[in-house]
Amino acid sequence: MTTLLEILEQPLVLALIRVLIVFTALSLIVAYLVYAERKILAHIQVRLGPMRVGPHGLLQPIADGLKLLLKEDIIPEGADRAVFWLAPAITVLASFTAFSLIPFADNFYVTDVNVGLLFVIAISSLGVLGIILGGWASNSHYPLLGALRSTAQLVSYEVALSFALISAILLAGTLSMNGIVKAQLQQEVWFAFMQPVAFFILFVAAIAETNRNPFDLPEAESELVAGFHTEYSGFRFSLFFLAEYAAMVLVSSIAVTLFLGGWLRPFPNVEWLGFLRFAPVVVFGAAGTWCFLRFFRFPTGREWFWQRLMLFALGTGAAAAALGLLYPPVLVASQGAFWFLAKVFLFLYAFIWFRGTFPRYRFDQLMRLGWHFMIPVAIVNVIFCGVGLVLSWELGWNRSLSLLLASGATLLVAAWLARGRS
Amino acid sequence: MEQTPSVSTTILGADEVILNMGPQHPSTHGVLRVKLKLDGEKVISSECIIGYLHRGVEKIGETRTYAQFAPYVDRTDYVAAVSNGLGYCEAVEKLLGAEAPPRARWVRTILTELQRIASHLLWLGTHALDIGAMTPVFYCFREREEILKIFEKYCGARLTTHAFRIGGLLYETYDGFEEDVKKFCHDFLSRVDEYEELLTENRIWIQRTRGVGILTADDAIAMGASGPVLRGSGVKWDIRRAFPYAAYDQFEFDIPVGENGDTYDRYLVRMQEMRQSHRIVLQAIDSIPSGPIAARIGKVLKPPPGEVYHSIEAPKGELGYYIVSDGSTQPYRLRIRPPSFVNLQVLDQMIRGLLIADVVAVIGTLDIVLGEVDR
Amino acid sequence: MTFYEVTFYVLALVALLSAILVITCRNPVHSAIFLVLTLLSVALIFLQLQAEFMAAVQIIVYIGGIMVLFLFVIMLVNLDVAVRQAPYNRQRWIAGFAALVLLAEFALFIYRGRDWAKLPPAAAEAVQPNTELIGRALFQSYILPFEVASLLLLVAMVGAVLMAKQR
Amino acid sequence: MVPTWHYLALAAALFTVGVIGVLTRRNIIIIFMSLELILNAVNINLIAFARHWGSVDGHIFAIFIITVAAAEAAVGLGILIAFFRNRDTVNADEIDLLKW
Repeated sequence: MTTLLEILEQPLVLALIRVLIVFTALSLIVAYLVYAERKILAHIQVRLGPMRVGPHGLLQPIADGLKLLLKEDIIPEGADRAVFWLAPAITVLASFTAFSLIPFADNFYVTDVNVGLLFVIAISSLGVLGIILGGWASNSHYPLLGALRSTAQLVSYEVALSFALISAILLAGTLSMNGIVKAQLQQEVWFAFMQPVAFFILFVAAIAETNRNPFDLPEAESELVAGFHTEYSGFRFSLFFLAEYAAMVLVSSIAVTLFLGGWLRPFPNVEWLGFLRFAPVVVFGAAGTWCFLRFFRFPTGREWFWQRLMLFALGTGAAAAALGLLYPPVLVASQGAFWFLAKVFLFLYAFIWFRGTFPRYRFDQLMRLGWHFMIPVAIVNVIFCGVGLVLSWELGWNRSLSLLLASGATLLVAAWLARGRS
Repeated sequence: MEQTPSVSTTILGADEVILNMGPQHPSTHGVLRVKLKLDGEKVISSECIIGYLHRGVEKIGETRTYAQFAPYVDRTDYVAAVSNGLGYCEAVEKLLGAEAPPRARWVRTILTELQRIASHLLWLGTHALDIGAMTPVFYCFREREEILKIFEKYCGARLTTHAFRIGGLLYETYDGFEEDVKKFCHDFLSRVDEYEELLTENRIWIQRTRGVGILTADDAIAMGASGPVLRGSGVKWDIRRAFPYAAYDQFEFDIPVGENGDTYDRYLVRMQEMRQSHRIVLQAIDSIPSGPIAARIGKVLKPPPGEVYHSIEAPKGELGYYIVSDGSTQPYRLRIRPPSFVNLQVLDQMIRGLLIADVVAVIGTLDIVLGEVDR
Repeated sequence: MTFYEVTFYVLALVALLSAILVITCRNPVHSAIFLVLTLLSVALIFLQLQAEFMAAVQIIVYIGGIMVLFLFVIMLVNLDVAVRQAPYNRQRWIAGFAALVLLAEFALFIYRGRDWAKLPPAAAEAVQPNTELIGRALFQSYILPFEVASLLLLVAMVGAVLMAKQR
Repeated sequence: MVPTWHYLALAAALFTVGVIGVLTRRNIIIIFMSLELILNAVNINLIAFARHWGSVDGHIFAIFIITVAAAEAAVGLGILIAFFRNRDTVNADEIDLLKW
């Protein structure tokens, strides 16, 4: 006689449950990431953004999703149907599967392999296949050109990205994602402070990897209309879209895990900053208060009834969450995921912010930046990082000092490489 | 449409490839079609195919009376309708031998300069959008909206204004006109600083525009370029200064010029021009003379037989009207010299040897309006 | 049969079937997709053999690198003509026969070695921690071959650039 | 536990499929892909033996084989592109001249 609890404790079932939770949460995060992007961009651009569906457009992602699902499915004449169908699936699969290796909290991850980071890189590199196949299967010139550009860009910046990751691995001494976070806890410092150059390279390469402005050439609508997914519509398009935003979350998660201490709270070893653990309470409390304030200031009347109701429900929910978080065990359990998501959101905000600020590189400029600047600097950084570590191991130098010296030397090389550029 | 050869040969560089850009391409600013001969992504030569928006405006002019034709000119360069109207009205006035009274000339100057700012704002927004900067277009439209509101209050229309009449103005300025303009001017300079903060020092913007689409001063003159395209190449030529019209001889303003004649210089020139327009408007708004707003020219316009050419400095360059009168109520021949049309012909020279992405930037920097190119 | 064993046979079947499809598809893009599938199954078989590092390397280098390169070249080279031509060459029957002889040889040798294969394999923990062991072996016992391999890659890179360069 | 000879059988089958591909197909690209199949079959063998004897030397060999495969693909495809540019074909049996 097996009880329900025993079934739930089977390793396979447990993994399945975690996969389900991660997948659902991720889908929701991605959907609302699109909403956040539209709202933040709108704010930057003195507009309102979505306001109609739900209070402040909160239901807009759901409406968009429904619309995309119900749209007519168009396959262009002469397209390779099977490949056309396969391509978005590959891309989505690649970007979602990689999340199974990300530690969201101390004890919450789908799996923790001893070569975790390598697998994340491996799985996310599969996404390129979807892009190139999608562009080819459309049987049209603009998508093919977009796909070729996209592939060239992704492959080039993957090199710089991987080299940036290597220096974090050197510091941590492990490839396990959770192990890297724990190494940062042990060494009492986020690796971003030990390896600022690598962090910067990772950040830039991550933007290029996700085809975001200023590296959004594959989708440069003023040149290539919409890049590799020009011919895609409806559900298939939404898959590409989903994959793109999931990839954004993924690279942010990798960067956070490797360089910003993953699920650790800021300064995890400083005792007197312990009050920071109440941050989730504050965030939810603030959200609840805002909802109630909006609720009272919302226009009354029949047509606003549902919107007001929703605001009220949201406010109540947030307030209840804040109160629930005051219960110590819940508070402790929520710490990891809260800080992880908060840091990831910081990254995502930067992505959106850049999109509102920068013009776009030209293709040759992008490639030159990648091959003539990013990759050499990344390689030099790895070399100097190794030198710094050896200095501290063999000669007993202060570890932070030698690493900072290494970063300084890298910066000198970078300045030499960047000379004479406008 | 030509059959475009397969992309594969494009990339392997076996042959030259012809690629059609437009007429529905999002960044050809309307219905321009550019036939590009490419080597890989590099442009070997190009050919502009125009006329998709041809409406026969000049021919229509021969079948309308002078006053009836005035609204038509608004529809050539439809983002700078006020300037078109000014050019046409002054040309007919010259033909009639009449002159608008000072108050009318002052108001015309103010509105035309506001229109120049509005046109440049639209150019800046779309140009930046073509190069991938998404935000400036919204900022620009915010200020352009203020200008269009002033137009709407003044004459009831925002885009195709038909603001002026032959011989002067139809409407007296509305109550609070001066306050509105001053309020706009008060904020405007800081707003221009805001745009420049986003773009002028931006490394990506500089990389995308500096050294791209170079036009030498000699070439610019030889090809008949005018306006910011000419001044960006370093030629200090402005019809407002060379042959003053309206009330321009009364105001102080500088003529900004570029040095290298590249896209970045033309950008800087237009930004400076907005500041100078602001300066002119500020001077004019404080000194609007009182008096009549229209000259007495009678209801039926019958200019004496003869011909006249009158040109003004429209936002995009020299906008000229050549009118031949046979003494009847309708022009015998009416010809518009559109700045966009003439400026467009330097495109081929500017984009040779550049990449496709640069073509988009260069089309943007020429600031063409297809309504004016095709008429 | 345990879950662990079932995965191997499923993966082996997938790898073999898609390998056959690789060499029978007319369209090279389809071949490439099936090759990706084969390589992916092989990577998972590596994983099942406790070779995590090799599995990751297989995916990164083969699928993320070599296959993307293949697809890139397929798209650069205009294959419309090639797809319509006969896919097999004149020697196909002789070649098929020779391959069958080869398969027979393999079968013979595996059959002969069946006693040896019955020896109990080493404990799964012997090759763990995988990455660390590989790293030590690669940078201590095999440092010279490793450096030679890097030289090979350099030469290959220069050669490829020279070959593909226009004129 | 899957017996080691099952891995060898799989490798042998993949190897044969690869050989058939190399010998019978006309398209050079597919011939290259078949070569990758052959190399992969060898890798399976190496890794299976490495597991069998509990040593990572097989992994090291597999790494070198992957290196060679990468180099081969890069050079081979480079030659292919050069060839296609000059002769406009990718058929192996049309490459029968020592010069062009």
